[in-house]
Amino acid sequence: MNRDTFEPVIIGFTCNWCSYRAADLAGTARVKYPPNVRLIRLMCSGRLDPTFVLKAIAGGADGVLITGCHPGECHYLEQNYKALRRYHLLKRTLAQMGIRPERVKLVWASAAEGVKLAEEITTFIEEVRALGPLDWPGMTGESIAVAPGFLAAEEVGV
Amino acid sequence: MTTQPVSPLDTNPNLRFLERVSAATAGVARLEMCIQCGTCGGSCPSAADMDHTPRMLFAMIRAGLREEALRSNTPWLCVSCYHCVVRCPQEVHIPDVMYTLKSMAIEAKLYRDSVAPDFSQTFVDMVETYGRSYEFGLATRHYLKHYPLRLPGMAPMGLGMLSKKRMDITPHRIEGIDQLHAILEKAKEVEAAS
Amino acid sequence: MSTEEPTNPSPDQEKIGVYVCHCGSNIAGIVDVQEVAEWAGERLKDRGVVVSRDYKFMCSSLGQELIENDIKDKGLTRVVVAACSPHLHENTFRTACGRAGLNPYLCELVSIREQVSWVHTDKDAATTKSKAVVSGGVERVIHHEALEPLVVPIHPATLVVGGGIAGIQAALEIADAGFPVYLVEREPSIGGHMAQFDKTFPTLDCSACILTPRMVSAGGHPNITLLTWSEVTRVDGYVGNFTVTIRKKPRYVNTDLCTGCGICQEKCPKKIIDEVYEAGLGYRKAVYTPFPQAVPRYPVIDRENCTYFQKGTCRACEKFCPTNAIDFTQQDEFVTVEVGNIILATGYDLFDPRRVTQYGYGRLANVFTSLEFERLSNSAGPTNGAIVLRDGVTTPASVGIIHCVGSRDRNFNNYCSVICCMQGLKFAHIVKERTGATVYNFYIDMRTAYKAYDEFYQRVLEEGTLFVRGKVAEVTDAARLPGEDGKLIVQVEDTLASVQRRIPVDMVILSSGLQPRHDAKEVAHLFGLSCSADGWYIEKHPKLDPVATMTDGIFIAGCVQGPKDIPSSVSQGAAAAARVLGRIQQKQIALEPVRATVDEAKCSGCRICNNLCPFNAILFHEDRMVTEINPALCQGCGTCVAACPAGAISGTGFSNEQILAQIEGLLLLNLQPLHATAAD
Amino acid sequence: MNKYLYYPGCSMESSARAYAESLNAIVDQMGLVLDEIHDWNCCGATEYVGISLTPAYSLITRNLALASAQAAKQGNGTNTVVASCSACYLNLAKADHFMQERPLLGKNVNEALAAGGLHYEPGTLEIRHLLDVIINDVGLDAVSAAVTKPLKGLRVAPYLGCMVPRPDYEGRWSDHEHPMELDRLLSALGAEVIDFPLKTHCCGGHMTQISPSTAFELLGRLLHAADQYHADMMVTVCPMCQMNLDAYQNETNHALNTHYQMPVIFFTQLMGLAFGKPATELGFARNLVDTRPALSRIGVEAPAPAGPPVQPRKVKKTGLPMPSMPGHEEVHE
Repeated sequence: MNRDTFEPVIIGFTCNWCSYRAADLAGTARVKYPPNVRLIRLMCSGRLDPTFVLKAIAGGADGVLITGCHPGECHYLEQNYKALRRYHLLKRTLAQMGIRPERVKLVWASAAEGVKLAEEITTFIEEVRALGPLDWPGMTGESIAVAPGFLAAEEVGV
Repeated sequence: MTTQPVSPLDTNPNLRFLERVSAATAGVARLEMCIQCGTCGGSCPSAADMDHTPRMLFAMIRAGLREEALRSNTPWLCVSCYHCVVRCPQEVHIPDVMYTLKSMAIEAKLYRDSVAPDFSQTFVDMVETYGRSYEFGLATRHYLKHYPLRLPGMAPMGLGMLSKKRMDITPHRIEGIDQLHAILEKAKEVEAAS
Repeated sequence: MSTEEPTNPSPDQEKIGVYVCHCGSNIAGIVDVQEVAEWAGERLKDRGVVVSRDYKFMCSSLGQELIENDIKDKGLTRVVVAACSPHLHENTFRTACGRAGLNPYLCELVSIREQVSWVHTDKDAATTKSKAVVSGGVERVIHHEALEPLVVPIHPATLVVGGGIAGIQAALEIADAGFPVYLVEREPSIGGHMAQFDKTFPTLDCSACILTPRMVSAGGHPNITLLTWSEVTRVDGYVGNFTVTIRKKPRYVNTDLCTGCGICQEKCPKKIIDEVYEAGLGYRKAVYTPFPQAVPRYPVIDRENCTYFQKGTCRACEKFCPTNAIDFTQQDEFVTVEVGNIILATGYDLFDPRRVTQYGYGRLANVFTSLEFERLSNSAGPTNGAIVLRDGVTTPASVGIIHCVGSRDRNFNNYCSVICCMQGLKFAHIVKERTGATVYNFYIDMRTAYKAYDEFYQRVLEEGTLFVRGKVAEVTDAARLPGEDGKLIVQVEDTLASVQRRIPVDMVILSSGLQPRHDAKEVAHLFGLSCSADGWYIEKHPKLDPVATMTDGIFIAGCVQGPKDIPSSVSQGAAAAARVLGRIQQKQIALEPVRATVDEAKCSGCRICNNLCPFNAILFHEDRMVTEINPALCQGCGTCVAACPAGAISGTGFSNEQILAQIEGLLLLNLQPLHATAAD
Repeated sequence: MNKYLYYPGCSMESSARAYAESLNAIVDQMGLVLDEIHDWNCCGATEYVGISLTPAYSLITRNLALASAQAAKQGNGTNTVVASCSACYLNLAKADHFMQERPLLGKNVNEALAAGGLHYEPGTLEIRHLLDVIINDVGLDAVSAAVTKPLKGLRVAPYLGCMVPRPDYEGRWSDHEHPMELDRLLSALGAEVIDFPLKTHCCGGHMTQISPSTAFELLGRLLHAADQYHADMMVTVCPMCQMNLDAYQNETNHALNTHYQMPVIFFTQLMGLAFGKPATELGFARNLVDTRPALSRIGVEAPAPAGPPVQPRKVKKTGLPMPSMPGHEEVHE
């Protein structure tokens, strides 16, 4: 794909209590950001199963943005810390799979930070644009089927 | 927050002047954010001698009164004390806008009193020639031109400054003067282009 | 089942209806809604879409009928609405489905307004993204299950935090309706800021005269448990069933014995500046009730300043107490209460004008804050209502009142504090009335928008108060012109005369802005709420739901939600009470059935999930070596679902199937070939 | 041992020689190593910016480019430029700040610098004023420790002028209107510091040259206030302020029909005295307004002033309590 015309596709996971509302706020405040991101609502960043990220990447997303409440502000008390923990594991796994870990990014955004979220989205899109398209021949949904168990197993130790 | 670009469809000349001033100002002027509260006019130490308070000047700029704004002595009386900047509730870069208006007035030859522009120009000439300011040359040239009658009164002070070695008769020229010239020439090109 | 690909039901299994909303021009202005609808009908046919429409306002009754009829006529089994945020209208469309006999949870609302049309400018890109969003919704909805809401009982008791006028109003409304209320106040007495005021605008009725009766009835109300000198330390549970822990700070006064006679306060040798009630302008003792009409009337001993606590000797209060009510041995006491709803009315702090150094507060003796002036002009205040300079005797001959101190100023707070204009007018009137002094009001804009407010402005104009339109630049004691010596000089541009003026006055009053409480953030977190960037608590909807919050069962009233005057605070207190009463009357509430459940057959008993739940909803059966989740405690965050290596835990409403399918849809993997042209 | 890149500015070698000399006299005791930027040029004062933007900022930035190159070459472990002159300090700080705030300016300036084989990456240098360095790096304890001859009995009016505490992009100063840094330093020297209300008000800047009446009015305000407070001298950090207040004091007196004889000196001169340096090494002879009467007071009890100094801020203890002001305890009233 031509780098100049390359428009990255980003899948974004949002927390129902903070970042999804931040996205709503960005909307009501008419803050602008590039259309490359497509958001999915979870109840909590803690709900983020690493499979989701791998699925998105396998499915052709060039980057994945994970958003959640600021540390200490989780609607479910502390689940965003678990998300943080998985995030680090996930980046390692991606590296092992030969994917630039920078393609996955975790940012915190409270329900009041519509502008911040919009800025973060814009920055990330540019970062991924710079990385270029992720074309990874042979990478299919099935080939990552083992990942979550192995991740979770590591998690016990953490 | 930057100045919102005016749509090419918009033929309103007022906005255009506001936009030009903002564009020609160092940093982000935020002129369009002025709420006309008068904090600047209230803070300004030389407001008494100004044709218009800074606030009023900004209103004029918004109204597109280009000539009136550039003819105003207000920018020339700005003493760069920055009281208005730190107090402005809208963080308008007031003194920098004043600098912009001065340069625009000089360019358009719209200033009424030549003392200030001449002083600036003389100062700059000295700097461009030597790379350092040259107070003796500056003072003599400036006073001869604009305050010949003030000279006698100034003499004791001038002599005092000389005798106390607070003013040199000969200028000090920097080594890299050619380099400086090259830089300034280029800078003027760039400025003209933008 | 995170290890499996979503099984795509064959089209004939599901009949899906897609509805794309124009929202007037809000969406249609940027997104080609018609094309999106047509595209969905065409390209998603083989995914089960049997009907796809666009309509001006889907949320209108006609829009809803459209869906209902299709469900009935076309036998839809799933519905996808592409419109605004689910936080706004999810319920609307679920209810519509319900009316037509379709399980409400088989409806999916995807946002193409907040997340597309309002944030993007490129029409083609926005349209393309909308297609992807719809496609994601379609794939997701296929995996929705018919659910029944979790019905939980609503505990009839209510917790009101904050004993200012808003909290008192809310408490009284609920208590009068016959339901129990716990009213928690941090200070020794309820009353809040209103108890400090002298007069209230625009009617000028005496603040105490209208407030104290309310305080008394709140204090004596059989349904109100008053917990003053107390703070909430812990909140557990959820709407209908909160468990709240409250710390009762030791009063060192046995309230069963104390008669509130006040002898202890007379005898206490320790005098300190009262920074709270007297706004630093008056004194109180180490044992004190903030003011004579305090409710409850029992004093408290302020440990930090009590000679006995600091030096180990004194005990004067104890000696002289006729009923032996003084008890130095009291400790923190923690009480736990069960409530169904919570109302937060924690109020505001005054902006500290020391930060605006050019106004000289703290350096220049005769610069006063608005609260200081309230105390100064209050007949029960430190000067018995005499308006005098800091020397305590001199009556000012001229007074300058400065508006917008710390408000509408990017150096401090961007917002307008709402009350300052009217407060400034009120001060002007009081000063004129009591001293006949010349009064100047320095304002940027006069904001008197409320019933009888502008009339009051007119009245103050008639009384001869002078108005200068200009934000004051500085207040200084550096005299340089005749008549300035020994005065405070207010330097300002009179923007209407376009001239800089120096106006010498004897007294300056700073109409300080309102700020969120210093600990607003911590308190918000304690109750699971979020604050705006300014620090005010965010209401559920700024217009249509101003006293509810995003957290079900928790309401806000008064200045905690934003600067407001007394009438508005009272209205909000009553409004919050009405919302709570409505809830209590329903006796029960239906909760989102978003819960985690364990498929015991799949559970390997690895216990990875066991330590992940902050709500202790996960229990492990040693005997059967399986994990079970208690739906009553589960809050549905899904962390355990994501962690389960066996995929034995599934989260209703947000199952792996649903989310993986949505990802497929968003990436348009569900489309048969040629999808390159469809949306890339 | 604190090492810095040093930008003296033109006045230090002419009108403000006293500043340069007194600074030289104390650097060692302060443990300051000032590595002068080689072949620095004038910052353009407030004149060039009023004529043409890009040239003005290029002129300023040449110094920053030289400084960063010098730092890189010597690898002398500092990226801090210290300026002693207020206008220079502000101009350098401004260039660095605006080149970041307005990338276009940065681009244009570097385009010009390239013509001289130079480049400056905005944000790479830290630009600070001498007083800031003395207060925050050297520290008041070190200063007090070096004091051998406390300035007891000398009533000084601390005068910062405008361009040090404002606009203060980096938030280095305690306040824009009433910063306490200079007050604290002078107290540490043992002087009696007046809570000078016009501490950061304007001296008129170049108005002495282009609109004398305006300048005299502003100078008059400062002298009047200092006189009202019975200051023995005004102490400044700014060559321009010192020049205007000292050299134009006579003209001001003529213009306003006043008779002020207010010595105006640099804070470094007082530091020198307090550190026991002979006045002759500290450039006192260069003042146009005679400093001897004031200096004669040091060490001796000052005779009671004609009238009590105006102290508008005294509050009767019997009156209503004053709000407490953190951090202002050490100020005399």
